[in-house]
Parts: sequence; C-alpha cells; structure tokens
Amino acid sequence: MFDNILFILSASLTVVGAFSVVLTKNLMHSCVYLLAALFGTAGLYATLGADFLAATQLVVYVGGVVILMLFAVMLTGGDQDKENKFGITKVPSMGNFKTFLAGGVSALVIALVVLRLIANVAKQNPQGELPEFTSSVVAIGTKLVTDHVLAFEISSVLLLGALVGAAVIARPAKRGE
Amino acid sequence: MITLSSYLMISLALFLSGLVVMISRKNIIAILLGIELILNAAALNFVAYTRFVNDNIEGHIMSLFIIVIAAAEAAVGLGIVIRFFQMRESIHIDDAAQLQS
Amino acid sequence: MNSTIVSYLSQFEGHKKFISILSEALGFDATYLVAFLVFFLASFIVVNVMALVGGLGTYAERKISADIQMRQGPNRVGPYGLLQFLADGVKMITKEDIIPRNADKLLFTIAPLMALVGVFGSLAVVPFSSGFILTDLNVGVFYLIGVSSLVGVAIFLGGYSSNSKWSMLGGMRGASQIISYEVPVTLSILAIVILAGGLSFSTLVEAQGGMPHQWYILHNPFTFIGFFVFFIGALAETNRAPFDLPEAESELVSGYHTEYTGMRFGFFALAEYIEVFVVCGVAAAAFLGGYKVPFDLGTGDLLVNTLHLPPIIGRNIGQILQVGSFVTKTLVLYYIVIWIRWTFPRLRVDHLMTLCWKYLTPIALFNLVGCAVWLYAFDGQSVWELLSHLGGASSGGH
Amino acid sequence: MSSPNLDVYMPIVILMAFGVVAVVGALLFGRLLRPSNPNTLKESPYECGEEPIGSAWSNFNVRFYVVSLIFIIFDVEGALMFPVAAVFKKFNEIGEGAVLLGSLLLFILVLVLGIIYCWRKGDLDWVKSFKLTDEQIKQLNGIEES
Repeated sequence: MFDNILFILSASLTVVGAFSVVLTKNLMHSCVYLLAALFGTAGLYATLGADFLAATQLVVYVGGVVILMLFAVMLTGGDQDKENKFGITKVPSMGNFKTFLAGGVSALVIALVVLRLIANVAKQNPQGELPEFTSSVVAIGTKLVTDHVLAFEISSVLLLGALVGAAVIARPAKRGE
Repeated sequence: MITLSSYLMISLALFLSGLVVMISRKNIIAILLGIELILNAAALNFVAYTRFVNDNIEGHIMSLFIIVIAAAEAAVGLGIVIRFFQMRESIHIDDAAQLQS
Repeated sequence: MNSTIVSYLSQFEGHKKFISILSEALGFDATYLVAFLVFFLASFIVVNVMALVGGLGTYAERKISADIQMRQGPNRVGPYGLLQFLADGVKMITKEDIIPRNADKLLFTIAPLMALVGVFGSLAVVPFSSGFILTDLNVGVFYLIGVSSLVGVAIFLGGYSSNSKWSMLGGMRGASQIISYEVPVTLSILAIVILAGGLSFSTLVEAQGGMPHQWYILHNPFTFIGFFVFFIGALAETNRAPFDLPEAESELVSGYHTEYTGMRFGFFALAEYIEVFVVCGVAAAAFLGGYKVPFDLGTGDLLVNTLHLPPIIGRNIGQILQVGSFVTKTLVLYYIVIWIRWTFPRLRVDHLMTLCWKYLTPIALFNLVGCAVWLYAFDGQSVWELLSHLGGASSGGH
Repeated sequence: MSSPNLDVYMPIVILMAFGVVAVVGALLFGRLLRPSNPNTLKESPYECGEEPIGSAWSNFNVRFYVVSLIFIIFDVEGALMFPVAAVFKKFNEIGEGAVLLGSLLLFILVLVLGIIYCWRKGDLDWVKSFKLTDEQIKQLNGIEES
C-alpha cells in the first residue's frame, strides 16, 4: 500500500522533473527541475531498500552538485551586456528546433531498442519472492573496507585529483596576466 | 504492481531526457545537467537489479561510486566552464572548438 | 530494524485491540490505516508544537534581548506579551503580497516552500524520547544533514529570484556560508558516529547515559572540543548571529528576504526558528545524552519496582520524563543561541570563511582522527572509566 | 508484496506534505484577507529609493565557486566515510580494528593533503593578500602626503 504510494510519488517527481529539464528554456529553472528529479530518485532508492544511497543522494546532489551548478550559472550568466567582445551572445540558446529534432530522433531510436530489451527482461525474469529490507549501512561499510578497500582508497585519490585540478583550473587569474 | 520493468522504464525516461538535453542544448552548463541525469539513470539501474535479480550489496557500492564520480566530474567540468568563460566570455559549446585559447 | 512511534505503540494491548475492532468494523485489515492515522496525528502534533516553538522563539528572542539590554520587551498583547507572536502572525497574513516586477515568479514562489519542506522533513528523525520518535531511520543523522541542505538551496533561490542586488548578495553569501559550515558539522558528527557505532539517532543516544559523565561531550577530550565545533558550525548553518551575514541588516538591508513580504517572509522566519530547534536537538542528542534521564528513570523500571505501579503506567511516565529531559536540554541550548546573538558582534565575511576553513575544519579533522584512535586504543572507554581503572575508588572525586 | 519496512518513510512524506499544505494554504487563505493594489513603484526592487540600474543577475566572483568546490569534495568524502565509521566499532570488537583504522587514516590523510594544497595556494583566503613593492608603498605614501 504505502510502498506503492511512495513509488508513485517519487516516480512522478523524477519523470516530471526530468522532462521539465528538457522542456524549459531557462537555465536556472532547469537546475531546479534537476533538483526535483534527483530528489525523486532518492525516493526511488528508498523504495528499493537502499536507505543509505537515498541519504547519499540527498547529501551529495541536493546539497552539493545542485548548489555547485547554481553557483556556476551565477558566475557565467551575467546579462549586463548581452554580447561579449567576440560578438556572440553570452548566454547561448537552450536549443532550437533543429537540435531538438536531432535529439528527439536519436532518443526515439534508443527508446525503441531499449524497450525491446526491457520486454525481454520482463519476460525472462518472472517476479519471485522479494527479500526483506535490511539495513544497508553496515553491509556497505563492511564491503567498503574488505572487498572494495582498493576502490575506497583510490576514490580518495580521485577526489584529491578533482580538488587540485578544479582549483587550479578555476583559480582567478593573477594580476597582470 | 511494482516490478523490475517499472524501474527500468523510469531509468529509461531519465536517460532519454539526459540524452535530449545533451544533444539539443548549446549551453555547456545545460549539457552537464544532462550528464547528471544520465549518470543517475545508470545508478538507478544498478540498485534496481540488486533488489530484483541478485540480492547482494555490490550494486549499491557501484551506485555509491557512480555518485562519487558524478560529483567529481561536476566539480571539474564546471571549473573548466568557468575558466572558459573567463577567457572567452562565452559558454557556447561551439566556441569551445579550439584546444588553445 | 527501524523502530517508529507505531512500533512503540504496538507493544500495548490497547493498540492491538483497537486494530482488531476497527478491522471488524471496516471489513479489512486496518493495520495500515491505524499506522497512517498514528503517523498523521503524531506529525500533526509535532508540526503544531514546532510552529508554536517557532512563534514563541520570536517572542523569547525579543524578551531575552530586552532583558539583556535592560528594556521591557513586548508586554502589551496578552499576559507578559505572550500572545505577541499571534499578533505578528495575523499581521503577516493580512499584509499585501508583493512580487517584484522583474522577479522570477516561479522560483520566488517555491523558495519559501523548499525551506519549509526541508525543515519539516528534518523533524521526522528528531528523537524526543525512545518511543516518541516519528521514525528512527537507520541513516538518521546522515538523512538529517541531507534534507536540511534544502534550506541552503532555498536561501540561494530566494536571493536569486528577487532580482534585487541586496537579495542576490545575501543569497550568495548565505549559500556559501551554509555549505562551508556543513563541513565541520559533518566531521564532528562523524566522530560521534565512530564512537557510537551507528547512524540512527537511537544508537547515538543509547550509547550514552543519563549522568553528565556518561555524555559524549565529556567522553574524551576530542569530543569535548567537537561539541563546540559542532555548535559554532550549527549556529552558522542556521544563519544565527554572530554569523547572520546573509541577513546583515546594516549592510544588506535584509539579505535574501529583502523583497519578501507577508506570509512568504513569515515562512522563511519560521523555517529558521524551527531549524534552530532542530540543530539544538541534534546537539543535545549527539553530545548531551539526548532523552536519557539520570538513574535510568526513563525506562520506568525503577518506578515500577519501588512504587509497585503497573508496568504500562511506569513506562509511560518514563517516556514523559524522557521527553522532558530532551526538551529541557534543547531549550537550554536554544537560550544559549539567543544569548549569543545579543552578546557578540557580527563577523566580517572574510573572517567567517577563515574561521570555517582554517580553524574549525582542521580541528574537526583532528577530532575525527583522535576519536578513531581513541576507540582503537581504549576500546571506546571514556576518560572516567579509564580513571576508575587506574585509581580504583579514588576516581569518584573527578 | 507488502513490505512493512517501508512504513518508516511515511512520516517523512506526511511532514513534507504538511510543509507544502502550510505554504499553499496560508497563501490562498491570505488572499481572502489581504489587500492587493500593486503599483509600479511598489513592485520595483528595493534600492534605498533609487531607480535600480541593470539586473541583479550579474557575474559574481569566482571565489564562491572555489569554496563550493572544496565543500563538495569534503561532502563526498563524508558520504564515503559514514558507513565505514558506522562499522568501526563492530570491527574493533572482533579484533580487526587495526585494518579499518589504517584504511580510514589513509583516506583522511589524502583528504588532508588536498586541503593543505588549497591552503598553501591561498584558495582558502577569502581576500587574497598580496605584498606591496617598495615603489607601490612610496606611491601610496605620496598620495597621502599630497
């Protein structure tokens, strides 16, 4: 009963958010719709019994990536003068009919192929008895320090690389440069 | 009735939205938004298969690392966008055609 | 695994009887319906009490500030001015609703909504007592960090959508301040999680005891520093003075809600006051023993054994004592928050960032390492337990 | 497939619904009570009585981005460390604490390297400090004297 309600709520939030990202012409609005889609995805994780992933989705995406995106929009979206020194518009178009046609056609093709695959999946895997929900925190923690300890440590190196690289790239230019 | 296919359909919807955003937009930040949607679709698939097909936690770990990598990718990608904007005063994808400024 | 208020109630006979009667009357299994009703009722109570706390928070703020500045404070509406917040509410709801001309109408509308949804969502895991916790998620603390970051997005969007320069500056400052101070807060909580061995609030609280020396704040030197790091970070995350730069009225008019009028502004203010209560509650639960009552009165066993009460009454009295203990600790912290606001001058924005990144974050990292090493070296024993091992009976003097 | 464990999310949904209902309800209810006579002056953004020039949606300083960048890296590291921290005590009880402590400390060490780098390069400074040359100091002094 309630799992159906939760599923329907999160699924509609996700799908509506994702489609609104496509349809809106305003970059700031599309960031907010992305937030809705990611929030709904967190709800979907919850219905799948992945409580830790749902919380991670909230912490990393809602609190982190979306804020980063909003900041990036503010740092680049100045519309004091619409054109830059090269004579091009500073805030580029969010797509026109031609690009949407290309995107729509490729999406249609992929959708047909994938729907064919999903139909196979639905046929081949009849729904069995589902396992009970268990807490995923302890299991994930145990896996992270036993089987996947290398990935755990390497991810910290990856994040170090991302931090240093992005800080070097985004650092404001020195005076006189 | 919630089955595996319903999650796969939602994941497909997320993926297709991301794809259309990536192809049709000319704004680099909007393209990064599309990448986030696509990565989420992949992570959702992993978790759905974990629940419905084989019940081990590996899919969750994979999704966790997908989230980690998505965050790192967003940080570096937006850093590049901001740097590019400082140099060319533009975030149009077609302006980013040269390797040198 | 997850205990909720329903699972607490379902251990009583009356609850089962009620379900069976309702099932017979309605003709289907009423377990779900009763669970929904209980959750709805409990959420309704919590939301209303929190709205009351938010309203009385504004009153307490004025009264305490008046006390500190040797003034009277509000004293016209009701006895001692207690009904002032109702008057404020009526005023706000009858104010004209102005949306600036060039504003982003959609974002202007959903920004207060997002703030309120984020704060209300975080109320679900606040542990009022061992039974009266709306839902004791396995990932409680982590969920709370995540859902309360919606407030940061809301503040940014509120500042952005007004299309006013003051709002924009306030919103940018607010968002960067909130996300910066989330780092030391998260790291301090992480240290506590290492000691307690779980993410749910009940694990955090049950690992502590009723007496002050069993609290995590006095567990070891690292957690003692960690509490202050957490508290400063929490002050900054809720935009309270001395960290109220996003709404610094002397430089930014009113910050991110400059253009908001009437009820829309009211929701921002309400969200802020409730969030203060929530972070005070988290501080009380994670560091100050939460709902634990001294001498294990909270379980009700002592009352049952000494006064020969029936167990059901004893347990419920224990629950009430637990709620009292939690609320007392939280309100003391709430008072300290207001006290700090009227005592310290506001920080400058570069000092704010320096404090966060150059002091609090390294200290919090150091605390985290210290707690991990402490748990490994001393098997998680507190300073007092170690001292009692060393000095035998002489440790009572500490 | 009724799975009662999902009930733990019910209060969250109810509370969030309360939030939505409170905002929408108060705004709709207030519409009956409050006046509404907008005019041009009232709807202009507040700028101390002056006519606003330009839009507020302009470029901001890049230091906001650098702060949020460091934050998101810490956020993700926190997300990875939380499950490990939650199992630390259990591992310690079965005598495997050393392995876990080692991997956790290695993880934190790499994190600390990143923040040390940013500190040394001045990314943590909100206002970049720079040293004046003697000539510039002289110029400044000259301005003050004249």
